[in-house]
Amino acid sequence: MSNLLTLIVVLPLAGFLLNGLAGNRLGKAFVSAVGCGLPALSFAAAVAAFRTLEATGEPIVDVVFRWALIGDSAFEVSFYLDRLSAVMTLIVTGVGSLIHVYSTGYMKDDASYARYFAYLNLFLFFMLSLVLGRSLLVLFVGWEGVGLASYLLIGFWFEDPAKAQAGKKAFITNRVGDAGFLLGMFLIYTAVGTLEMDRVNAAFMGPELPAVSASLVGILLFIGATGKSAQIPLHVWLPDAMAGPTPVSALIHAATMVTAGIYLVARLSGVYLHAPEASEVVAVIGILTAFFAATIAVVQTDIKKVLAYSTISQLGFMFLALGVGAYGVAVFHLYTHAFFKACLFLGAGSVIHALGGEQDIRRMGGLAKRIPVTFITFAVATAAIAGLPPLAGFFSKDEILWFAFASEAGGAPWLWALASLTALLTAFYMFRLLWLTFFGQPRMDAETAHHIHESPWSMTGILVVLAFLSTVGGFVSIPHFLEPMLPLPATDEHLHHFEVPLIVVAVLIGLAGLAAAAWLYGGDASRAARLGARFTGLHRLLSGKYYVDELYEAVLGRPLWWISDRIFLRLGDRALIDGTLHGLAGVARLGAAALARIQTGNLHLYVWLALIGIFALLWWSFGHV
Amino acid sequence: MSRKPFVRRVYWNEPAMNWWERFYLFEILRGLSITGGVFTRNMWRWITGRKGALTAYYPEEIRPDYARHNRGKHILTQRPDGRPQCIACNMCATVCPARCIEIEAGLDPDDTPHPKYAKRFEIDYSRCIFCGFCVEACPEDAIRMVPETPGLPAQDRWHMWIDRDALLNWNPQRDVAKPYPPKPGKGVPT
Amino acid sequence: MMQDLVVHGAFIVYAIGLLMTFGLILTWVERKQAAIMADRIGANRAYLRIPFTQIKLVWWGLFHGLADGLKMLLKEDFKAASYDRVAYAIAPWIVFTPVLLVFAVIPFGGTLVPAELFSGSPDIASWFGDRTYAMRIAPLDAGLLVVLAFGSITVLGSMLAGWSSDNKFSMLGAIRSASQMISYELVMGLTVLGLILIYGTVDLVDIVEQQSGTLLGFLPAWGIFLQPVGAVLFIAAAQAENRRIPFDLPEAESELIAGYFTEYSAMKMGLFMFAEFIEIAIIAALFTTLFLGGYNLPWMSDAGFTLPGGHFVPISHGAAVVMQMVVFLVKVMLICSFLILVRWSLPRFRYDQVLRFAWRFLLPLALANLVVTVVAVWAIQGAGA
Amino acid sequence: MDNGQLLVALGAVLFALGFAGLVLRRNVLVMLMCMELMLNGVTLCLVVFAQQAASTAATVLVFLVFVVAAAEIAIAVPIVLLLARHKHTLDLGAYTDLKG
Amino acid sequence: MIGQALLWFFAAGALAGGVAMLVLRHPMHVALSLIGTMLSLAGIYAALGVHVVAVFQVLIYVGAVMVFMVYAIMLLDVRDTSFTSRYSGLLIPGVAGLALFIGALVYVLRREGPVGDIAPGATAFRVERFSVDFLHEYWLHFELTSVLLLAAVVAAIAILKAKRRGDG
Repeated sequence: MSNLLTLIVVLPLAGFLLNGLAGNRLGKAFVSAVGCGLPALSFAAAVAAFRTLEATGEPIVDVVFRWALIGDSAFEVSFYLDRLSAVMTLIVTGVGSLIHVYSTGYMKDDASYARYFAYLNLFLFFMLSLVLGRSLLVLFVGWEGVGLASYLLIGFWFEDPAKAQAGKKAFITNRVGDAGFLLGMFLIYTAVGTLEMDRVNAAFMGPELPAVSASLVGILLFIGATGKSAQIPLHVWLPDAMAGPTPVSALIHAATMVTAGIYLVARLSGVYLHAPEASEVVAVIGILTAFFAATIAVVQTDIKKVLAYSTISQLGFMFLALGVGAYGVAVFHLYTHAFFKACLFLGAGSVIHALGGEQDIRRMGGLAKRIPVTFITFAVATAAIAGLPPLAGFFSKDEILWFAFASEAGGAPWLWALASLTALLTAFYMFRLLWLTFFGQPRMDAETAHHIHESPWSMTGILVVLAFLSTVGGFVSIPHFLEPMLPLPATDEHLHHFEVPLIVVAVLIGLAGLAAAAWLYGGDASRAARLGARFTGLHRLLSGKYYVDELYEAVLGRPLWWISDRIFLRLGDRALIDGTLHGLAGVARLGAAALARIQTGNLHLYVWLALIGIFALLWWSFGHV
Repeated sequence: MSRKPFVRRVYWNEPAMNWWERFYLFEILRGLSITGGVFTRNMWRWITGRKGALTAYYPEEIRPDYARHNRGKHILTQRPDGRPQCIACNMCATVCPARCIEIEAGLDPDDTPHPKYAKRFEIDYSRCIFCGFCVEACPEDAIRMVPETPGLPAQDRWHMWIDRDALLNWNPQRDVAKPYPPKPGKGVPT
Repeated sequence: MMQDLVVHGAFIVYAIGLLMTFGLILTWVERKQAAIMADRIGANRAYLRIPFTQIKLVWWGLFHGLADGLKMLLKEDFKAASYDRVAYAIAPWIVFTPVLLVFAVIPFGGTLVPAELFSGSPDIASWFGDRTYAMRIAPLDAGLLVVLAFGSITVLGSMLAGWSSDNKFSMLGAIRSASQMISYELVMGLTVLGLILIYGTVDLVDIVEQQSGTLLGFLPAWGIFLQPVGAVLFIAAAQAENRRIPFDLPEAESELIAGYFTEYSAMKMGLFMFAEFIEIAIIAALFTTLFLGGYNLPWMSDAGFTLPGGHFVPISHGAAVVMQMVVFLVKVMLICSFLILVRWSLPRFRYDQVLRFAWRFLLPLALANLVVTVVAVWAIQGAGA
Repeated sequence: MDNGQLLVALGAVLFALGFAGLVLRRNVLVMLMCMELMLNGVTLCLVVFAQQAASTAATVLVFLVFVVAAAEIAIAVPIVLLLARHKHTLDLGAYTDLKG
Repeated sequence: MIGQALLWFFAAGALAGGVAMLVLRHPMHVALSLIGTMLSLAGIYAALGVHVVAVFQVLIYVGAVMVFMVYAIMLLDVRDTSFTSRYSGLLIPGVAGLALFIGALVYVLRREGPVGDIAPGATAFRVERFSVDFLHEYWLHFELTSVLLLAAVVAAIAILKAKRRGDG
């Protein structure tokens, strides 16, 4: 079938339309069938497309229609499947389908069930057009579309103003990044003359470089990526985005949408290969984000916020990999991260579900026996993210560390050091989360404790599947699979003897995190409290998330407020514009007072005046035409 | 002007429709198939020369299964000499709610017991409501109703104006003492 | 030139005769069919007596239509103290005329080749030469649009009638009629749009010709198989356009006496009724043309039948022409019968239901149908092209 | 007088008649209809010119005139209905609220 | 020959309708004569062979615009001075202006000379060509038209809301 790619993209759209238009009338069974069935079909189609791709070895191109014809250049809506987008498509549809199924259990009692699934399907549609779009333009449509879907889903319970606010924040923060993205797109179009990404790559890889600074393009696009993928300085929206339903956080704000930035950079690797400065920026921003987010995560008390900062941190890791030229490795980490982070989020959702909406880990504890399936899967995923062998996270994180250390395209020991420290922190806060949630004494009130129950099979089943994938996912070597199109950077020959020790160090780091968490939180809570008391300042700084929100408020918000109030409103609007207008109006009023005699309000007279005007026109035309 | 939005009243016994029925189209098709089925069945009978209808082809065809106590026709009873028993007292005409009986009295001095007789006795069947009051009212048992159906449909209304002779001739009751004529199909006449 | 005139004159005579006959017969068919559906005998009293004999031609009451017409014609033209004599007088004609005119663009037969028809007499054959005529009156390339355009004029007639009668019931009927017809015209236009997309033309002859042949090898290539939803919507909208049950709100007897023509009598009222019955025939003809392949029979072409086995049975041109006309007529009659079936099966809507039905059910459905058609046509005709 | 001239003249006269109606009549609805008449005159001229030039551009213009007329009426008539409901008159002389 | 006669016939009809619009008193009669004019114009277009325009003339002008107009007249049964006194106070100057206007137009027409005969059935007005051109070359106009219609819809709804508020 020739239109397989279109089918992949359109199926969720059909789901959106069906559920959005008819969902409320046709009942939950219908909504569930459509909402889960169509993404599953889409996944099947993606598998079929992937098989075709592997069979032929040629990228599949599916031209849907010609969008616009401007001058000589045609903008087509077309889809493009190579190994990179195939991996992404499989992740998006596969994990997406799983989370849809999970949602049937999680959202069972929600009043807006159909709307939820409609939005979710809409998100899948946009995400797939982002991933499969051949042209940057289609990608941009998907890019904005996932932003929209994300906005809708974060503010899903829009009756709560805080949640609606969070949606707005995500939307607006993303706009900042989009400005950079658009500028980069314009630059590419003026320089290369096409927006189709394979051609752009080819142009940059070709013998003569386009007459544009690849670094500038790279940095502008990266600004877009920081917005979508929550990197410093645009990371502030993601923690707030946890206001949405938990499966949404798992799908959009952990597994798929936030990785769009990674995908963009990897997809345009041709540009970044020629932009060492941009790559450096990417790497530095990535590692900084990873580190700072990890430190914040250490002190968070909201189960979803911990995971959110962990997501930011992991995305930073991916950008680090991208920055040192290991694009395939970044995608590899993206892939494993999708599994274990989805599993963690869904596990967190299961915990929240069990506790009837409680999200504060200080009021959890001792859940391991009560909800065993959730606990086991959560633990597996935690181990995976902490990088314990042989789980998925170990392989990908280890490769990132290795390339950060040894890559010739920007690797440096300090990157490795900082990354390792981050990894340690990661292990620590994840196990802290595990301990606080599942071990120790129950700290919730009796009423809640009484109602704790394991989630339905539609939720736990998904957890098991995802935990299994996070266990074995690391054995699929994505970097080698992607090697033909995303070659790994050369590594420094002199450092090769460090490879094995580094792995050992990495494992040790993971175990150290585990040990530290066990030591601090394993016994009574006093140790952690004492530690917190000793470093009060640091603790406050971290709990305040480095006061970035406040900083933005102070640096951006207030000045803007001041400027718009003083300069635009008082000076510009009231004094200049209004003054001019009032002056003009005064003049007009004087003139009008004179002309008011004609303004009798009698329309007939006006028509007469028009008639005279026509005569004048005719008269003039006799003379001149 | 105050606008009160129209609120449909919900009745306690209102049947709840499921979405299939609400969708309307298929239910319409079902209804059409029912009526269409009746149509084709009757049409087929009609084409094959049978009667494609339940209704009687009145007046050419009269239902055989009228109720036993149906009284659809008036008769005037006769004396043994064949003259009507009616004494033109006008009681029936007075009591008639439809005012459809017209009687013109005549005087026959020869007949001393019954000097007054009906010269004209006419019933307008286009107005008669078959209430039977005339029979009740008659002091002489001169008018009765019999279990038959009158051949009412006519080309014009004057054909529905039954005069005395017709009333006597339909199935004149000769003997007053005898009961009503035997019911149709009920064995030998007594 | 002369030949064209002759042929078209013949067509016009045929068409007008056809429509008038339909108008007369349908008044009887409607009652008779209602009777048969309701297990009754129905209209069977009117007869024609052959003069000077006692032979009565009853013919199942076929002459009821004639009797009705005569009654209408001979009745006193009772003129109400109308609000506006001019509007009162022309309103029935504004309703009646466009209905007749619509038939001008509907093809009622295949291609006529007079020379071949008169091959017996060489004079006539040579006079006609090699001219061919598509069997419809007005060769317009905008046929479908003409139908819609004339359909929109009839609203004016009912509005004028209702307004000029100076009668509350008439006025209410006129308002109902106007809003109803405007609403359903929209639905009809949108429905037909899907068909236009599929056939790529608005010329009715083209549309019919594209419906010859078969789909998937066994189905006749009729519009109803390509646009089943469209067909249902079209027939619903057309029934509403025609203001018949279940959409007969403008003339609902139990509420408005006779709606916008309450104050009309005799032949003026007859014109309204006649227009209504002719419109049934027109709707049926239109439906036949758009959705039932017009004069096409499966496996039949101008030259003869091609049976599924590949066996070919040739027929003469005259026979083909007659057969096509008969096929068209039979289809029209069947659809008329169906329309009457609908009329006698469904109860009347409430007024608000009628409009809600149009705007909140049929219109979205028509739009959805259109979208689906667009996508399907686009998918089938190939994306890139 | 050839056909073209006849029709252009007819269009011009219709335009003039419409204008005269606009100037002379008192009834707002009638004035609106006179505006329609003016538009019709313009359309006629446009069609004639389009037919001569055999250009689609003029056809498109004709079509646009149709659309403009429809849109105009769709707004003008409700306004008139509102005005009439407000003032209980259709006489233009009564609508002098915009007096300067 | 027949075409020529039809043209003259319809032209006369249109003119008569136009004149009647000036003279008739009741708006409904004016509307009827306007409908007559429009139908005559449609006849002219049909006689010229521009069927599309003829059809649209009927469909849009008669079928939509005038139906709406008649609807308004039907609903507004106001009897006021506009019925009793037909013309505004400026009748005589108005007629003079009309005469002047027509004179000027005729003068221009004569000065410019013959417009040239027109061939019936030019291809510019075939449905197919028209629609293809409209959607390919003039798609911007098409979109602008839809914007205009959207604006009209919004305006109509706004007016409707104003009415509701006024009533409330």
